[in-house]
Amino acid sequence: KEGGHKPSLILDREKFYNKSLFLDEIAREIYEFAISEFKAEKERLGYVMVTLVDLYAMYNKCMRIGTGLISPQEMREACERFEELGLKDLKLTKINGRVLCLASKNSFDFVKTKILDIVNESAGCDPLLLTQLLNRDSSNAWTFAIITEVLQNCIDHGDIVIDEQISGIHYYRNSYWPVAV
Amino acid sequence: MKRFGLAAFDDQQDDKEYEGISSAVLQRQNNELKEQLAVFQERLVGFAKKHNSEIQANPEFRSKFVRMCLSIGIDPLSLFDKDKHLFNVNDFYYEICVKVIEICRKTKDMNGGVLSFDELEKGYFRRLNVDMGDLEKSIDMLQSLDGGFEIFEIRGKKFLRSVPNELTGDQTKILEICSILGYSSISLLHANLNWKPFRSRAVLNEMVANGLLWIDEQADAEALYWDPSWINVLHE
Amino acid sequence: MPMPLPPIYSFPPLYTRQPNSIIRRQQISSWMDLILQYAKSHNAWCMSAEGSIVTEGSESVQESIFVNNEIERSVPQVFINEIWSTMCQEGKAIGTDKGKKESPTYYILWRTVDSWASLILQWFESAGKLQQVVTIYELSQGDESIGWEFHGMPEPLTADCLKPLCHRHRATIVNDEYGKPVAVKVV
Amino acid sequence: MPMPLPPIYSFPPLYTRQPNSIIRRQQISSWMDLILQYAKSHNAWCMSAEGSIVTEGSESVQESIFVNNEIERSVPQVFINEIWSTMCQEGKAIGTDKGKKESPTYYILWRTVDSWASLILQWFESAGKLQQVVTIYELSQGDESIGWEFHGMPEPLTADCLKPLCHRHRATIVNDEYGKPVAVKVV
Repeated sequence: KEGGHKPSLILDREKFYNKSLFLDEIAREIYEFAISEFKAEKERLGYVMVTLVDLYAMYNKCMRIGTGLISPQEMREACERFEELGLKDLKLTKINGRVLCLASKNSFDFVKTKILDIVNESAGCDPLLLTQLLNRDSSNAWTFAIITEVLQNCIDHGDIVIDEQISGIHYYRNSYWPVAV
Repeated sequence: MKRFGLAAFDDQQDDKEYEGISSAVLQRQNNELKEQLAVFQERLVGFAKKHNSEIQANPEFRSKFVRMCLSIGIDPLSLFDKDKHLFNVNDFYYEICVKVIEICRKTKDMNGGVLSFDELEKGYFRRLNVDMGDLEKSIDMLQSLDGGFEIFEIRGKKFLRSVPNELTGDQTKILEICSILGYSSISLLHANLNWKPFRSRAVLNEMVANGLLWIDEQADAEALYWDPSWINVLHE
Repeated sequence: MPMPLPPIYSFPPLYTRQPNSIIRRQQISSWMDLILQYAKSHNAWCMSAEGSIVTEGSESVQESIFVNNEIERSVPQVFINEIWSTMCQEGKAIGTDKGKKESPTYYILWRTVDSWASLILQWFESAGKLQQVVTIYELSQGDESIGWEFHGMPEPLTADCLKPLCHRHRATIVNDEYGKPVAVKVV
Repeated sequence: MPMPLPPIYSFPPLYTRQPNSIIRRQQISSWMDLILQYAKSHNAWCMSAEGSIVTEGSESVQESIFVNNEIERSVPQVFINEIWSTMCQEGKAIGTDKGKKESPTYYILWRTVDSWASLILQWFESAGKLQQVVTIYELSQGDESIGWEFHGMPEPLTADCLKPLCHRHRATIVNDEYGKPVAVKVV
């Protein structure tokens, strides 16, 4: 089927002499999967950023059903090998010191700038509107996870302040209380 | 149409895919045929379990078989037993990992990103023969992905939080009250914690704002603030 | 046999319009699912704004999906209107011409109009009715469609579900002297 | 005429306790400025915990500075308490003895106690009242202090503002039989 991913080869753990070779092969597959999966986003938004948790679910569901899933630990170790395998367009980064993401270069600043721009233009927007504005065509579950983390970062750094109403949380640029660096 | 990839991650897409396949394959989706599909699904699951070792021996067939099962709406988790899995034993747990991630993402608007292990087990995994121990083991495995998924306990019950909102001490106390009857209210908080109404109101409203509680305004005396994790528990 | 409604139907806050907009969106979507499932499992094509099933001819006062006696909760009319309006926007319900302005009735689309159109097309093909003029009555109420999911569909709704076929130039609708669709020819 | 409050008063996040503690400190300081400005421009010495001006004798229900009807926002009581407690810590407000425990009232110090003390000392000097016993009532409410910024200051607050002069041995306070300050002699 056009556009669909199909495992080109069945990566069977038992077929590999050692774990390291298996992880190398998996790493290549994950990398390719992520590149092609987020191609449209990369073109439209200019960056790729997905939490490793979401990628884990997507990759296993799309590529490994029927061929044996990989473990969370394997996922992480495989992604840690990208650089040494010469896979350089995506790398692991941690947001807020807590959430591991696979991302293209400078993507964090990119998303953050976009979110700050949106909050500037639509002062008082909520996460719903923010997700819609940032991702006009589709609002996938995985973008939401990134957006909430970036918003949290903006709050922690004092770029954004909140207006909490029972109707939800509304975001504003922090225009009154400068943060002394 | 994208059959796998992101589409497969989205619940609604899943349904459409399922609908598409069933209307093509079965033409008319009336109840009788649905029953037949259910029987077919059941037989396939039985077949998988019975011929476990044969399927396991042939990777090519194994892969096609599992994908076929998936495409007619069989949850891969129901195909195998914990210790009789087609792949290595741990695949069972990895499948739970994937499902937990999906459930967290799908239900975040409903529960503000907080799910009780009870709800996970009762609402999603019991019918797949996954017990609390399996669930806990899988969620522990998930930790190595550093997804910001955090486990916390309230009155000995475990909860999973999948959004960055750290609960405050007051919010946790309210969830404690909720864990008894499913809801909390200004008078319950006064009776149990001796909180003044203004304090209770502030914390309750804050939790509604964060999507953690739903309001019920049709109770007799006062508004009740419900923990959405009781949606599945209520039905017990 | 009607399927039991899912657990959320017994969740008391479902009947209060939630102030948090994200929760409310979820809540409305839960209501839409409930209505679709309810209508489908009761084989009901049409419901009143108050939430009860409307059957051709009979004006019986029936139980409403929006009233849950078991937990003593009911959805306020203002919120019900919001739910219907979202359903219409999302193509999951269509307002009928019947019913008073104050109390409209709705056709419930547990399949999308496009999906009904495809199913009707399949019937034309497998019943060998292509190239013939078939009355809408015959199509939806006639013996030949018994066993098909669209059998029993009200005629005005059937006409609506034929529209996608007209757009694809697969169907031509024949109207009577008052402009009311009465028959169709599928090619 | 009371001055209009600055633009920040219409900024919705002002009414939500900010989660970032560095920002929150500044937010509280914005609130303190607003309260001081509000009190000063309304010539109010005393405010209730709820944020309305308390005038001697009258127990009128007034608008609260913490409620902004124009943008439909209000500060939750929990956060209001935090603001008052910071104000007291920083010497910009003093809790009065009046008011119930649940709903205290505060004297608002748009000048510091030391600054009031200096001003009062100036009055003693320029009014030629040194070396005389002057009642606190006369000092704060009497005709001779009209035109001075402390004119109208509640007596208990006036007594508080005399304390720095006592410490500097410039003033001696005379108490009545119940220990309540009633008069002062400045040297």
